[in-house]
Amino acid sequence: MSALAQQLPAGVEIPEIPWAAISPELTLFGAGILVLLLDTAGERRRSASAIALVALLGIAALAAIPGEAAPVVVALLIGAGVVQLALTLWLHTRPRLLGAVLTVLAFAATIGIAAWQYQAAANGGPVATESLLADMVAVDGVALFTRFVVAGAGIITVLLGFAYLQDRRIHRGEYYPLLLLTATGMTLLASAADLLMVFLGIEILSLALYVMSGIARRDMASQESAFKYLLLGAFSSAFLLYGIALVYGATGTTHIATAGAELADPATPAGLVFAGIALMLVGFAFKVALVPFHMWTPDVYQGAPTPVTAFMAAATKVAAFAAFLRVFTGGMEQLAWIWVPAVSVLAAVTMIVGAVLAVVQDDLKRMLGYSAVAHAGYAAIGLVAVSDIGTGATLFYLLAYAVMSLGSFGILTILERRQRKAIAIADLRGLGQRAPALAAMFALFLLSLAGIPGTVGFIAKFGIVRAAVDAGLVWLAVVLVVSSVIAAYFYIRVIVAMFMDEEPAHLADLPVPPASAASTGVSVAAVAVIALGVLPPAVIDLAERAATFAG
Amino acid sequence: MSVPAGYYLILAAALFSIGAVGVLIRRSVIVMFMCVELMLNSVNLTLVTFARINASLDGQVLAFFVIVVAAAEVTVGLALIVNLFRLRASTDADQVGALRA
Amino acid sequence: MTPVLAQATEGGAAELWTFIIVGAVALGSAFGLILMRNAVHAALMLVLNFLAIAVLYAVLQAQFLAVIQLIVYAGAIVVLFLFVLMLLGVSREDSLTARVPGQKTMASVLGVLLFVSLAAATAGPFLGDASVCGSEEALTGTGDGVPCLGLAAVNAAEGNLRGLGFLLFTDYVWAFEVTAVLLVIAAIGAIVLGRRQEDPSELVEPGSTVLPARRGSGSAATEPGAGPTDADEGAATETSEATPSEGEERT
Amino acid sequence: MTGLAEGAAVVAPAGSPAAWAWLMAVVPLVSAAVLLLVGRRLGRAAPWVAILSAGFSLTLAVWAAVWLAGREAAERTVVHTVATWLPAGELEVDWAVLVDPLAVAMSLLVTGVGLLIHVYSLGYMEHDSDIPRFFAYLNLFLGSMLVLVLGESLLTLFVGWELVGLCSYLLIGFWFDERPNASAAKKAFVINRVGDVGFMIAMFLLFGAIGSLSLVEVLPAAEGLAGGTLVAVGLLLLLGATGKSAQIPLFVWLPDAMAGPTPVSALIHAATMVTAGVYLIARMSPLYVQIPEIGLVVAAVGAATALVAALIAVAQNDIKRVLAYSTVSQLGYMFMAVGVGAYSAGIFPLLTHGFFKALLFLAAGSVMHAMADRGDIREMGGLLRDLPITGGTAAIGTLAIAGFPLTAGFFSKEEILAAVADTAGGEVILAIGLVVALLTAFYMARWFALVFLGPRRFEELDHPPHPHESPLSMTLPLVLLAVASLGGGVLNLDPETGVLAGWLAPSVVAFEQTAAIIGHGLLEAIAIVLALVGLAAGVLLFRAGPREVSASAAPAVRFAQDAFRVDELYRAAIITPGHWLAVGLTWFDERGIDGAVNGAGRATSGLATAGARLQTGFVRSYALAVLIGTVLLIAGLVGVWMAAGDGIVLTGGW
Repeated sequence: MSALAQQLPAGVEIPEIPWAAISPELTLFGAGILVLLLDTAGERRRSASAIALVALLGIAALAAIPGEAAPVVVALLIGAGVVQLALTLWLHTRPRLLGAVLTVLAFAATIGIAAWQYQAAANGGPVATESLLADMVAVDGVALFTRFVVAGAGIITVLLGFAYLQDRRIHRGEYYPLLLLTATGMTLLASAADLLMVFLGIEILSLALYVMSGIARRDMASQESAFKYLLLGAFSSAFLLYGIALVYGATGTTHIATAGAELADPATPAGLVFAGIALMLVGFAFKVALVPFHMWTPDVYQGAPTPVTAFMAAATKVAAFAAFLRVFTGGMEQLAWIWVPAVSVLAAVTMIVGAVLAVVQDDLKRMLGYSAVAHAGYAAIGLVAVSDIGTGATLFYLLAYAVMSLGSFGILTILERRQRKAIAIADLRGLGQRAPALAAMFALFLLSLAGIPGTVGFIAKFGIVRAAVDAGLVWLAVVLVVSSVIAAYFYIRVIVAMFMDEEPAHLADLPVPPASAASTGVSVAAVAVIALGVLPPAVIDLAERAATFAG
Repeated sequence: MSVPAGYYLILAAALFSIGAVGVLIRRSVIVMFMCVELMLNSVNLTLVTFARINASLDGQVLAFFVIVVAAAEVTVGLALIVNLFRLRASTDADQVGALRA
Repeated sequence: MTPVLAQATEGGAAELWTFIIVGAVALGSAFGLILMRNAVHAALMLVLNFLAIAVLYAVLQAQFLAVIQLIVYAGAIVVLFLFVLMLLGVSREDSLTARVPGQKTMASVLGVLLFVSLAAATAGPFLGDASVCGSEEALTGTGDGVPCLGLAAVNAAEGNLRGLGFLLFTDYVWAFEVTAVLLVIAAIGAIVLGRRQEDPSELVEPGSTVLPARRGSGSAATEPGAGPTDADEGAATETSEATPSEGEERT
Repeated sequence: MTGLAEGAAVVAPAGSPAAWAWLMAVVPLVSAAVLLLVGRRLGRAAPWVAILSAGFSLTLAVWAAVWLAGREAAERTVVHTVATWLPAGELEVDWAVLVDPLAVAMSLLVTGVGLLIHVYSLGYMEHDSDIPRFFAYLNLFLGSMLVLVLGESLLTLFVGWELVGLCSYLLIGFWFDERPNASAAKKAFVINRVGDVGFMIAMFLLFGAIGSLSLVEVLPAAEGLAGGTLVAVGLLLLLGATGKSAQIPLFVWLPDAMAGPTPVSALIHAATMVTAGVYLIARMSPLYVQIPEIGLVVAAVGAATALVAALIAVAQNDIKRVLAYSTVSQLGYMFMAVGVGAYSAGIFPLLTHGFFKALLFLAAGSVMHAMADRGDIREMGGLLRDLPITGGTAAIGTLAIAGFPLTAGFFSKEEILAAVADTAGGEVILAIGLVVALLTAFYMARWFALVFLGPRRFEELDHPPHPHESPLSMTLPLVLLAVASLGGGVLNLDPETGVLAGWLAPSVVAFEQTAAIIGHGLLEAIAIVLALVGLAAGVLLFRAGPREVSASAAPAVRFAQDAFRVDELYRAAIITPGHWLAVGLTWFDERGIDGAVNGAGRATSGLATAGARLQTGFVRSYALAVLIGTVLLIAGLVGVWMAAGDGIVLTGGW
């Protein structure tokens, strides 16, 4: 190492690798590769697993050299390796189950690490911020909070998908690695301190999601959704990239905080500033689905396999918003006067259009897709508030939305298994009689999405409204309220179908959905909806303290 | 007489706009993808120009990453198109429109 | 690198002529790309465009990128495009008429608007003689027409390649590592979507249960041995593609 | 001014009923959850769980009332914080209860009537297949209503506000085998949400202006608010109140809500939930006292509603719809009272109306029970003989609502009229009030005569029912409510010195009355005469049975029968355009980008284009939208920059 350093020209420094800070990404990525390897190893899974264990030991030996936390890291790695070997020995004839279990463990480990970092970073106050790895990685509240949500959503997604994928004969070995890799992309995006990392994060998470949307190769709907998502995603990321290029041109850097400060300098050419902001906005607005960049959302949500849709709705949104927040609220705070009006208008239009269009949908996934559009508009209000309160409100909103959407899409996976087709509102008639628990939970999620008090949806909306009022954006709060009244109509429509319509004969013949892993996942979401709705202080506190950006 | 940097930027903007228009007017999904590649390339040209303007190599590094991303995107995109073609026997974007209200 | 290009990088009249010729080629090939009806021709136009851009890279003191552009884009990506075109056998004439009339007009108008705004925004500050390469002095107007070196000094110090290398493995090391994820995904994606035949035994867990389609139709679990076929894959969503070519003939 | 208006709240002493008041709401909520989860396993015990929890709440409410009565008037505003709900920087919202005279009065009504209706349902729902769910909803409602009444912050109040709407929706749709119920339920929910918008926005405005949502902080601060904010908040709260209390323009849901089970109509749509709007305005009295002109708007809304609903009620033939419109009309009366700032005069009929309207509904339920669920009063008649208890108590209810001297309704109505008479500018409202008094007596007498007097018309039906008196569980509540309807007047025999007025004094701020349009004694006499005339006319005209409508009056009667066609009006004015807006937007969103493009060419391309436009879901259209958005965004940012003027210095080539 020192020999290498001597060859470096003056002024070139090799950055220190902060293993602890990037360990969630490493965990997810490593688990992804491991699951992929174990799957492709075929009959030789046991030996492959043993090799992986040896490799882990090697890495552990490497990690043992530097740093104070080395013993912890080494112990964790060795422990993980042993667990993985034991699992392989036990489950080597059931590769999908092995993959699913390892995936859940990896997500759980990510939550654990994030909680540990959170603990280390915050002792009751705001989460401390760090900019690491040559200012590429931001370890701050927004990043840590996003890791929680993404990993939690990952666990529930695995639960939702197992039986569903099995039924549709699309339970492919690559599914779990892709899930882990897209989650890697999300955590990377959320902790990006540099516009380049933002771009790479978006690309990683999107690329994996494109493939996951199209994982049902024989299903035209799935292929179509993947195709639309990919083409439009590539199209919009070209705009984002152009915006990044202009920011680089104007400031000579892509580091978010530095570039943000430079952009606000009056000496910076105005044209570059405006075009750069506008083009980056296009990229982010596309990812979080603000009107008029939302059009892919209903199609992709409808066509993709439902567990994938659930993950997309829950996790992608939070990761994309985390980056959105970091770049705009965090980095370009001083330029708020330029972009706040634009984003406010986008948010307002999004809220109304999303809610209005959802009213006329019959396919439930499509309806929830439009509803996702409306919710993106709500969450964006916290962004334009440009304050810690607003950031906290958006983060909490995204957590709430993740729970609600995982729950409602989870119900749809269960119903789709039962009926073996896409679910329209008419297919829900009489469900309240046939499967009361399921219908009650679905009603709960829908009421929460509608923002009825007692559920997390209400608390989240209230936080947003409070941020808006605080920032003097009362008109946005009013639009939000109007939009949620329109939205109540279509959510209620579903509930009416479930509880107040007679069950048609062809539905009565179907079997009652059995309890499965998916029901567990949905129940967890349901409990969270109530618990966070009635006594949310701890989590709100978490979100508010997470409203910090690494400079 | 040498060339003001702005000329390169104008050329890049032109290529970007042409690419964007191409995505909108072509029906063959493969050509649409090519147009997206053109857009990415024009961004690269912008980055490289700015690298010279700012007298720093960072722009070139960024362009390098963009090339990697573009390659990865093309791989997945073409695999998807091949599979789509197997289902539909067509590469016409206007024939992929079953998902709608 | 040809002597012409090497000279061009020094600035001066050679650079102007290079820019005019190569720029014209780039523009022309770009228009060709979006207007050629034959997809293979379009791909060839794309190669031409990439070559032109590679030349411009060289002029802009990005020698390494120029080479990469040739190898990766012209050499690999476009070949991939052509390969797929040949594989699918769709080299026949492609219609430019949209399903929906007006798309072309609208697209063109928007394209012009986009170009005007982008060009004005980006090029504005860099058009004067002083901003030949937009150095710090040129931007602030202090360095009255001083011949600008741009990256020359940087490239001279370490060489373009070495300089990039140092950057990649120091400041950008994390980004560089992260591209690994991207490439892995690309590989998986190509395999998942491109693989022709599934091995049926891989698809369903032994001993797992599958819901019967109707309550009345026999026992709840299918026998583990009953090999599910690939054809079943789409069964769950058959309805969504019930009438695949509805209205396709109307164009 | 004392009490809440000055923010003089004291913390509840440990062990006092105020410190336990939160259980009043929580126990029924928990019981509801238990019934929903394991109700079916409880079997016949399930209703008793619900009844016991309602009884518990009533006991607690009585204890709280007694305890509060024993304290100094200035110390009767007690707050108890249970837990932190939203810890959010400078705004902290707690789960806290506010125990003050107004809240206690309301909770006595809610728990008292609630308990009686629980008991009544025991008999009424006997044969239903899903009793536990019904009682769970009833308990849920009771708990939510208490959250509304006891909530210490506007947000808690709003939680209750929304939850009672939800319960109402669940209970209206309880019998969902019939389509009208489902659509009535949906209507109730959506219209209530419209009203809630007003509430929510008012809440934001108050929060924005005062920085708190706690009633103890908001109400005293109302004095310092800017005039514009005050007016906006006042009107928005009024909108919220009209939604919940079924006033113009949002009253259309209530008559349809009668599709639900009768005990529900009695509990929710007559006695308790619909009074939430009145309660809200009374609760916010320190705010309305600043803006008497808005108060007059409230009164005008109430008067208009009272008149319209009374006219409609005259022409209705369904046993419950008559009562429903009568409820709307009576609520209008209460709005008149709170509008002119006579809060005790507003709360008083709220209580008495709770008694006699619950009584009338339960009696109607008892009649329907006996008539095998028939509801057309033209097919009834002479039922007094078969249902003596029901008929007798219904007679008391009818007299009370008509304002027959010395009944509870008499005193409450007199107070309202007197209060209006003392208000400057109240002449028209007063006149309407008198007309409504006449109409009320008339349509209630008609209702009673058609149901209980005259020939037994139902014997000529195809399958004549065999009426018999209802079981004790149903008649007992009737008798108790009848006693309350007769004697409820003692609560406030005199508007100034009555028990209720004194009791409520710490909670509400009355307007200063400035005018005297007419002497109180004369007014009283006129009202009595009107009531008697109305009653007599109703009974005499309809004792023999339903009357043929003369040809000249037929259109007017039909118009009234159709509830002035307000539903149709709304459909034409709001729902249909809204639907088309949605359809149009969808069209624009999914195919219209193309459609808008070729709007000009559409005329020529004709059908072919129309067909092509239906081919949607094209990725290229979506890309087009992205591009349009991009260009607009750039233009918009430049616009912002232009608008900002010299916010940024131009450099370079610009």
